[in-house]
Amino acid sequence: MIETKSHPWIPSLTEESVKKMLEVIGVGSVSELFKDIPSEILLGEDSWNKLEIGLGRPLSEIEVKELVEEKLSRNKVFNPPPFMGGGVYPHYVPPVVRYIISRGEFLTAYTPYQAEISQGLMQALFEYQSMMAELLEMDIVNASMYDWASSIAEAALMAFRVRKGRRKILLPGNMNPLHRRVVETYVKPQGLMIETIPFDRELGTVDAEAVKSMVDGDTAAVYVQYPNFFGIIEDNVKAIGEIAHEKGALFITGVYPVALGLLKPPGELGADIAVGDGQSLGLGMNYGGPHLGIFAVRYDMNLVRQMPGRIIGLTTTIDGSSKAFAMVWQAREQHIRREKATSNICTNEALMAVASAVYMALLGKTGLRRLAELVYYRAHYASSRMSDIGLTRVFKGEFFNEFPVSFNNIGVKYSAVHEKLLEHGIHGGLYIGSYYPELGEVALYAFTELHSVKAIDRLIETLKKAIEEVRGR
Amino acid sequence: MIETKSHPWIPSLTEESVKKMLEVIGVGSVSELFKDIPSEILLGEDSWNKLEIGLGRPLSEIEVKELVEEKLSRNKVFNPPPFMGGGVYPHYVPPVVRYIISRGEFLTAYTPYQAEISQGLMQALFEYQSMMAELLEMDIVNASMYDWASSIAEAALMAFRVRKGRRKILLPGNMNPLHRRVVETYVKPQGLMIETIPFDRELGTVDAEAVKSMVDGDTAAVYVQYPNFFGIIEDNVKAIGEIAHEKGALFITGVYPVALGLLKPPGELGADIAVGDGQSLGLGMNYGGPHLGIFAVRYDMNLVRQMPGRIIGLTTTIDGSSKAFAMVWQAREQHIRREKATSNICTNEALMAVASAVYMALLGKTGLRRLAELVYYRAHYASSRMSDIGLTRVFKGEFFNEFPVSFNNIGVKYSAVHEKLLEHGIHGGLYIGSYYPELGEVALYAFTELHSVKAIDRLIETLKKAIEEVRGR
Amino acid sequence: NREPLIFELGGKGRTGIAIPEPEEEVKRRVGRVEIPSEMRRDREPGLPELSEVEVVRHFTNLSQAAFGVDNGPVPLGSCTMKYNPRIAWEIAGDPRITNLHPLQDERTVQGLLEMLFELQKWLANITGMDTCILHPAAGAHGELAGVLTIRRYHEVKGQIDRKTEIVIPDSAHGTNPASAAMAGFRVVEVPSAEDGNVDMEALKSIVGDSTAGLMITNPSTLGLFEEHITDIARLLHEHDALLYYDGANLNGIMGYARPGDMGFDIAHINIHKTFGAPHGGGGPGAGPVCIKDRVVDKEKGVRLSDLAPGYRVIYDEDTGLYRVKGPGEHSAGLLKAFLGNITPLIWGYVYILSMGPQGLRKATEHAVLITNYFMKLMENVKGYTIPYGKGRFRKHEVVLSAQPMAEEIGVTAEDVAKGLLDAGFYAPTIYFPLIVKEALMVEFTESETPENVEKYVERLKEISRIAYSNPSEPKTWPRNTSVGRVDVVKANHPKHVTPTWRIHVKRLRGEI
Amino acid sequence: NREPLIFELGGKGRTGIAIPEPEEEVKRRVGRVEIPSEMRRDREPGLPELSEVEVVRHFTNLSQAAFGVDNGPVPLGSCTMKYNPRIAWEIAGDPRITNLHPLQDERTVQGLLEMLFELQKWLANITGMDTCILHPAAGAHGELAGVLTIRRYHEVKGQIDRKTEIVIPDSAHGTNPASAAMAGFRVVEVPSAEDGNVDMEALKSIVGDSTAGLMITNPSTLGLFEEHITDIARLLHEHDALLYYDGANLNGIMGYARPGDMGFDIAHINIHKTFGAPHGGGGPGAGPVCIKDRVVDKEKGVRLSDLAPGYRVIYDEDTGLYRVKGPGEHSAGLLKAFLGNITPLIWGYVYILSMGPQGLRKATEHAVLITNYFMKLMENVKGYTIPYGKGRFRKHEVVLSAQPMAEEIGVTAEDVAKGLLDAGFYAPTIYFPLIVKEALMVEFTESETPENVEKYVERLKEISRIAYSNPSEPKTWPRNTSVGRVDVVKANHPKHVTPTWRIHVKRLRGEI
Repeated sequence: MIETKSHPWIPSLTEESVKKMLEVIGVGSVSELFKDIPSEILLGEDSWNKLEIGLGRPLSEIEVKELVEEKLSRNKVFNPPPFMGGGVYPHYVPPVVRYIISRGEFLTAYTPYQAEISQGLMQALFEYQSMMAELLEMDIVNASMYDWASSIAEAALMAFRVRKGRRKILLPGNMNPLHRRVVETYVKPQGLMIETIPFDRELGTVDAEAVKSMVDGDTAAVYVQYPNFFGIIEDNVKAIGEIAHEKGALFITGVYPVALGLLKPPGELGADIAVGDGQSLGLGMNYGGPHLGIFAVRYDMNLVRQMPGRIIGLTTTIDGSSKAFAMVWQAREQHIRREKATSNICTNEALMAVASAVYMALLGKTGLRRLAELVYYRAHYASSRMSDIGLTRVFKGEFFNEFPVSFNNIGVKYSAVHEKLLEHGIHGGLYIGSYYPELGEVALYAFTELHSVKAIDRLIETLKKAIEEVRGR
Repeated sequence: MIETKSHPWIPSLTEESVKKMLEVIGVGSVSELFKDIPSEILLGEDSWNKLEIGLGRPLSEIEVKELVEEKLSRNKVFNPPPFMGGGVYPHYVPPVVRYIISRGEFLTAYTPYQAEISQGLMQALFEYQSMMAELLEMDIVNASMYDWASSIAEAALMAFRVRKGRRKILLPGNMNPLHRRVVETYVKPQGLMIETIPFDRELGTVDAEAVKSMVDGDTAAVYVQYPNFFGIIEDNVKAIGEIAHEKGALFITGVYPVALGLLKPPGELGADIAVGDGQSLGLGMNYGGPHLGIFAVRYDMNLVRQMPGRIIGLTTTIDGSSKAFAMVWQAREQHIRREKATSNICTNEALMAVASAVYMALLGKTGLRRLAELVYYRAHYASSRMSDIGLTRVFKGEFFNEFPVSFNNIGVKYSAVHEKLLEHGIHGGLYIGSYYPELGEVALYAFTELHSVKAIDRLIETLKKAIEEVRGR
Repeated sequence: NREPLIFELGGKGRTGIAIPEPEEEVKRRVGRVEIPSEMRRDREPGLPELSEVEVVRHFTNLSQAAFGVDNGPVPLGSCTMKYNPRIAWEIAGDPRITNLHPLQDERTVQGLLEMLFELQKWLANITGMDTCILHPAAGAHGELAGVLTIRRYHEVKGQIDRKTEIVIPDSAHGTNPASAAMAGFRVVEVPSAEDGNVDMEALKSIVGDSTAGLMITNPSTLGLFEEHITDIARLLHEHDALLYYDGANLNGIMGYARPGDMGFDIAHINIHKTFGAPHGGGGPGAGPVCIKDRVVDKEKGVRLSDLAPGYRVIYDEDTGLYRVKGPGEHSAGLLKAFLGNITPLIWGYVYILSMGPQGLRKATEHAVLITNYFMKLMENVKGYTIPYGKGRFRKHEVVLSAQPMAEEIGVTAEDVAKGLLDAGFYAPTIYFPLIVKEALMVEFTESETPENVEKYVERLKEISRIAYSNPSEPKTWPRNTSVGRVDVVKANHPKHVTPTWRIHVKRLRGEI
Repeated sequence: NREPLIFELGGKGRTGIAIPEPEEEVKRRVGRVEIPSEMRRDREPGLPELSEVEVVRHFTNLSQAAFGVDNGPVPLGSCTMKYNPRIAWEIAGDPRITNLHPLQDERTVQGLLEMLFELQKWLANITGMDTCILHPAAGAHGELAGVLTIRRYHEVKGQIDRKTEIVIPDSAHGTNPASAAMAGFRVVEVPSAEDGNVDMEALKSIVGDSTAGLMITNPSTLGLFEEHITDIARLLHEHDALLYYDGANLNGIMGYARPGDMGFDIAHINIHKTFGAPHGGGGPGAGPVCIKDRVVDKEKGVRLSDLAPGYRVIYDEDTGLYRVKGPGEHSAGLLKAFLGNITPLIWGYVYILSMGPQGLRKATEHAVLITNYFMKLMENVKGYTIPYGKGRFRKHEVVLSAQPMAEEIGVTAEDVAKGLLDAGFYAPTIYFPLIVKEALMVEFTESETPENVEKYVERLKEISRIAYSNPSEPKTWPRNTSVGRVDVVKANHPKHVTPTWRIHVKRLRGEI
């Protein structure tokens, strides 16, 4: 229990300060300041204090630490990290990133509405936009959205504004199913429709022929994810974009940015809007958030005018003596345009954008390729090792770092294997049978630079043992 | 394995940079720059690379983290922390402290030889000196020594300089035995002598009568530690100081600064020099270092001139327009005075002094008393609970936070009890039978604010169980 | 601003992080990298090349040209820029949170789920609601969750075709109408009365059959408690419309009044405002939504909270485990892929745990105390007025107007803002709420010291004195910041607008 | 410097950390606090009273008025201000290191002890020595350990009464003579020759029966490799004197030559220089001492390393455990209470582990490369000379002299230093080594970029141009720092000297 005669986070909570302020204001007690609250809804101190809020009393840091430590001890950090992706990947986060975003000047700043005193923050955000633009080879990147899923959703809404009157968007069946659900949530209230593009059951890639038949004059946009949810490198992205464009639809691509070390950027594939998640670029997995929604467009004012989110631009001071940064195209945003804004987004993921900027700066020109190659090799090594023990990939398409593994042919439930792996301290892949019941007992395994050869070898051995144990039952 | 074509910590390690620099210098290869090293001692690259240095190859951060993680997993952080002191105490370190000393401007700075560009660091050190001076009620505090032990040693050497010609220093038998060893190391090469003041076997306090008989005209200084190694609050500190002063000897006191929340500061007890360790004021235990040697003197130029260590002073700019900070009394130091310096100390524990300044600033005027009271209460609660299970204190003197517990009367070896405690995940007190064989099976138990009532109760139960288990054998 | 752009730094071939080569055994087994040729990137991305030390220096220097609560007062109205306690920074940054995969086995994240479960409960008690959902990533995201829930309410009741309007006061945050529009509603604005309350007569004339709901913040953006709130709730409910609480200003009444008790059906909370999580220069935030346990369809057993989007953390009595439950069949769905923005949620958890109900109430009291202290000190200062709610106390914030100065000598709210920057303060929110001309919206929060408030007042007075003696001087402000006044017009001019380095280069090359 | 002193901040009754009240049950059991009355503190210490946010702001603002490697080049000669890799910061700050009690059961700290054991071995291999001790807290502390070992050597051999002198070159660091004196030796200085080597003739005339040892750094503080080092070693050993290596300049030869191979008996290492640990504004450091396995007393089996002070980490084959061994009977004893300064030692461990032998050698190469690049660019710049070792390459550092400028126009090395500060550089070490007048001792290390070196050269040239065209201008420098030139004379004047706030207050009150 700590006293409340003074408190480290409330400097004016001292007898002296309260007395002085009350005197100046001219009231006898603090409660007078609340007298305009109708008595039927005014809470008494006692009834408030009795509510279950925290432990019902103020705690010292020492008590908080002790209490929280016990809880944290019930979270398991796997080492090696889970062999699991599905849109979130256990990548290495350099301590430099953590250090920079812990600096109070960035951490405790508000949205830089006052440009002159926020130049460092604005420059960092501008550099995020600029470096991300280079990764994507897109011209304009906003200062962030919430996550990949909401970026697609906003891209869809944007497409409907740009292609006013069209009422349909095409989403592939092999996109991340959680992303799909978010798009539905955003799109439905507008009375708009989603159609699903089938994928090739053998290769795992989008059925380009189907796209051709589905795109029409009512299609506002076509979306493709690469690598797709199955980790497969869609090889016909550009072609699909061309099909979309032929019918006047916008082309939206979603990317796992690490893959861009080896794969063509959206800008080269004809994307009008590119989205993705910056989580893999220097952020922790954070149990799903905060992550970083990437949102980029071509430099076409018809697109830019409908783009959601904050954008920092390079300019000069009024006297021209120095470069300077300012928010640009603010008239799109809710604080100016209100119900006619391009989105309601206000607070975004700025600090994560800074983190990602630091990470991209560390990687540099060649780092991304090197990282992508390492990840590629590790995943392909794992795939090869898996086939040694009879585990095969579900799809034949070329993959990047992630692939569904079938447990159908060896006749075990994946949940039983998962259980055994856990017992041996390993967290295996993601069971995707719930999303794709037709695939049966299939788990999506993912690999990153944090999965060393030793770790992969251990996984294989443990998988083998686990399968034997399950069969033995 | 990582390439060495470029390296994140060596920016000029690129083909382009090397080529340019070699050209400007006018040599064909880097090795030419080493040609003045006689060939018989010049190491070939291959023989160097074969030496066991690290893993014999450069590692990436990812590999380093993985490797070190395994090692760290073999260190045990006890929760509750060890019930152990002996000069180092598991106190709470506020995250604010860690945050501030992680800021690169402080962390990566050098000794502030260039005042104008180092004002922030100097002010922080000045504030350390000043706040520590208030705790101690001493006028002058230096910017730090290595640790408590070396502070006593330097204080002893200083006393011999101040009282030139005297050849003896008195150290109490109940001071920290490790400190004693350090003093010996520093003092002996000067051909000086140490005599030991006996302590009262019942109370555990310094025998003041003995001091009276031991101090003479050859005594340069008398040292007293409070609370002493047995945690006992020496109640005759002032009297001993007066005895020392009567014979013209300096009076040196050593303190555990947290105790100064309840105990009179050295300045009020007549100390000429006050020493101690700042570890308890915002530093981790760090397996014994870095800690923070406190060193303070009265404002008497006879003392100041002989004082070791760096001191920052408040002054102004030359034009008088602003307050400013500068190093003062540098002529005492090794970089000016060389072999005639008051000490060889150069690099000290500056960052730890800043940490401790932040901690003292957080505590404020009343925090130290509150902390000391809490620690006092917890320790006395533990002592009382211990007597419930038949464990008694060895000395009768009033104690602060630490006390030796006797296992003699219950007829068990402490090492066996310790073993059992460990099995139950508890780290008990420090066995001091090796320092004081005459005390028998005695362990020094210490308590801080991190030992909650729950933790103490758990200790008591576990002690009880452990003793039973040991006896049961 | 002397720090170069990162693209102007570094040197060819440098790197800031060593990525290991694939192991020989791996290469041997795998062979060459096989990327379909039409998908293989054939040039490296145009990133700069810096060593680690250069990256650290660059961003360290940039940070020094930024300003947060750690640097001094940031009294941005409606933004609730509190101190962000470092104990929460330490806990939220623990690897046992940051290294968890959102899809990893629930049994391996029980500690985290327990914290989130408790947070849901605490927030429900704080707001007087029944159920809280931690899903939304920010306040506006929470608003969207809320209005989508209102939409679902009318859909389930089969009256969505009729219920097409959301009513919003003219003093509202811009996100309110924008969120309503995203949920497919038409926005109808209701004016404020001179006393700062909603104009009840106007409201009565607006609310009707087509009203789906009303979004309102209380206290309002003027810092004034809406005195007719229970009447408003009654009026709305009479028309089967739902009442939505914008929680941006919760810091003005927490512990004194609860949205649930006022009659609100849905409320969002800004963890990064009221509960001490940092703003991070514009996010991440967390905007939980709390909902009344109101029956929507008795037969089907559908309750209002079933309609809200997002995941819930539930406790399964049978197994003794906490679980993450996805949106059910009646739910509006998902607003983002995973549970929520965990980092700020944990900050909030630690803040509430540390404060307890007593501390939260004290926080509100001191936020209100310091606001009224400030307002009192600003009474009758030449050049400024304090419009609306004359004679009324403010809650968490107060809106000044620089209209006299603007009209008399042409010195605007923006000029005043720049003058504050020069004195080491962040400026207030300006030109908002829209109903106040030359608005200066000031919110100190309980984190600010009285002496900083006094200094701020002194500076506002000084600005007025300077302005009236030399009206052109304020146009030269700021002078003490890293750059002088920024050319925002140029920044937006079609010939100059430069949102990325890529565009900059293209402009230089004449490609644009 | 606008940031007030902390004593000028805060307000009565505030606190920055909530210390809990003792529990009721505890108070009940214990009763009142019983402190002997003559020992009870009767007034609170005169600390300031600040809330947490005020403390954070204060020290954040102070940090912004400090300058480290993270802010820009800090080319302080002989200080080896490298970049401090953040990976080491993360590891050294891990609670599984910072929360360990030095006296806790060795079985519970095996991971740490293994790291330290490995570090001992690696350092031995790097220096070409047999045993390393991690005990000393800094370079000077390591020197003391070394000279105490020399003392013990002569004591054990019964010749300490005769062996009273330590020989030290005139270019040595001040710590060398100071350490020798602390170990009870008389210091004899040997001059440097014009080529930068020790004057061998002089040395031969000095070394004799009373010579206990010689302390030398190689490369010297002039950045020059001592070409006669093996002769020197032979000479010393002929007189049964030991050779001590000051490791401050190891960064100039690491991977190319080892003190052990040169004939040194004892060497210290600065982890916070050569191995990337941060300086922290003046510490903590770590100064391990490495020693040859030289037999001292064959009969008793005493070796040189047995004489060194401090703890050793050993591996116990029987139990498979690492253990901490205290100083044995022949040891000089302890220099501080516990094993060593663990935090910087772990930085060093991580640095060496990351670099491997290849990386360490590359580091040396680039430190040397950039030094010679700089020297070349500074050749024939008006106002500066490069004394000693004409035509010789430098190793890790180079010493310029501003003597021409000083003599011709009165612009001193200090003025040059201040002029560098204005350009965003930390100044070089000045007026050292003592054998160079108006010395500017520059060490960039391998962490610096060539372009920063070029900018530094440009600034040195600019300073010279300005100085020669207007010799009074440099006296007004620095101008761009947080304060103008500091009044050091006043700072030290008996009437003004103010080493603490306490003295400041006493002066104000007329008590001093």
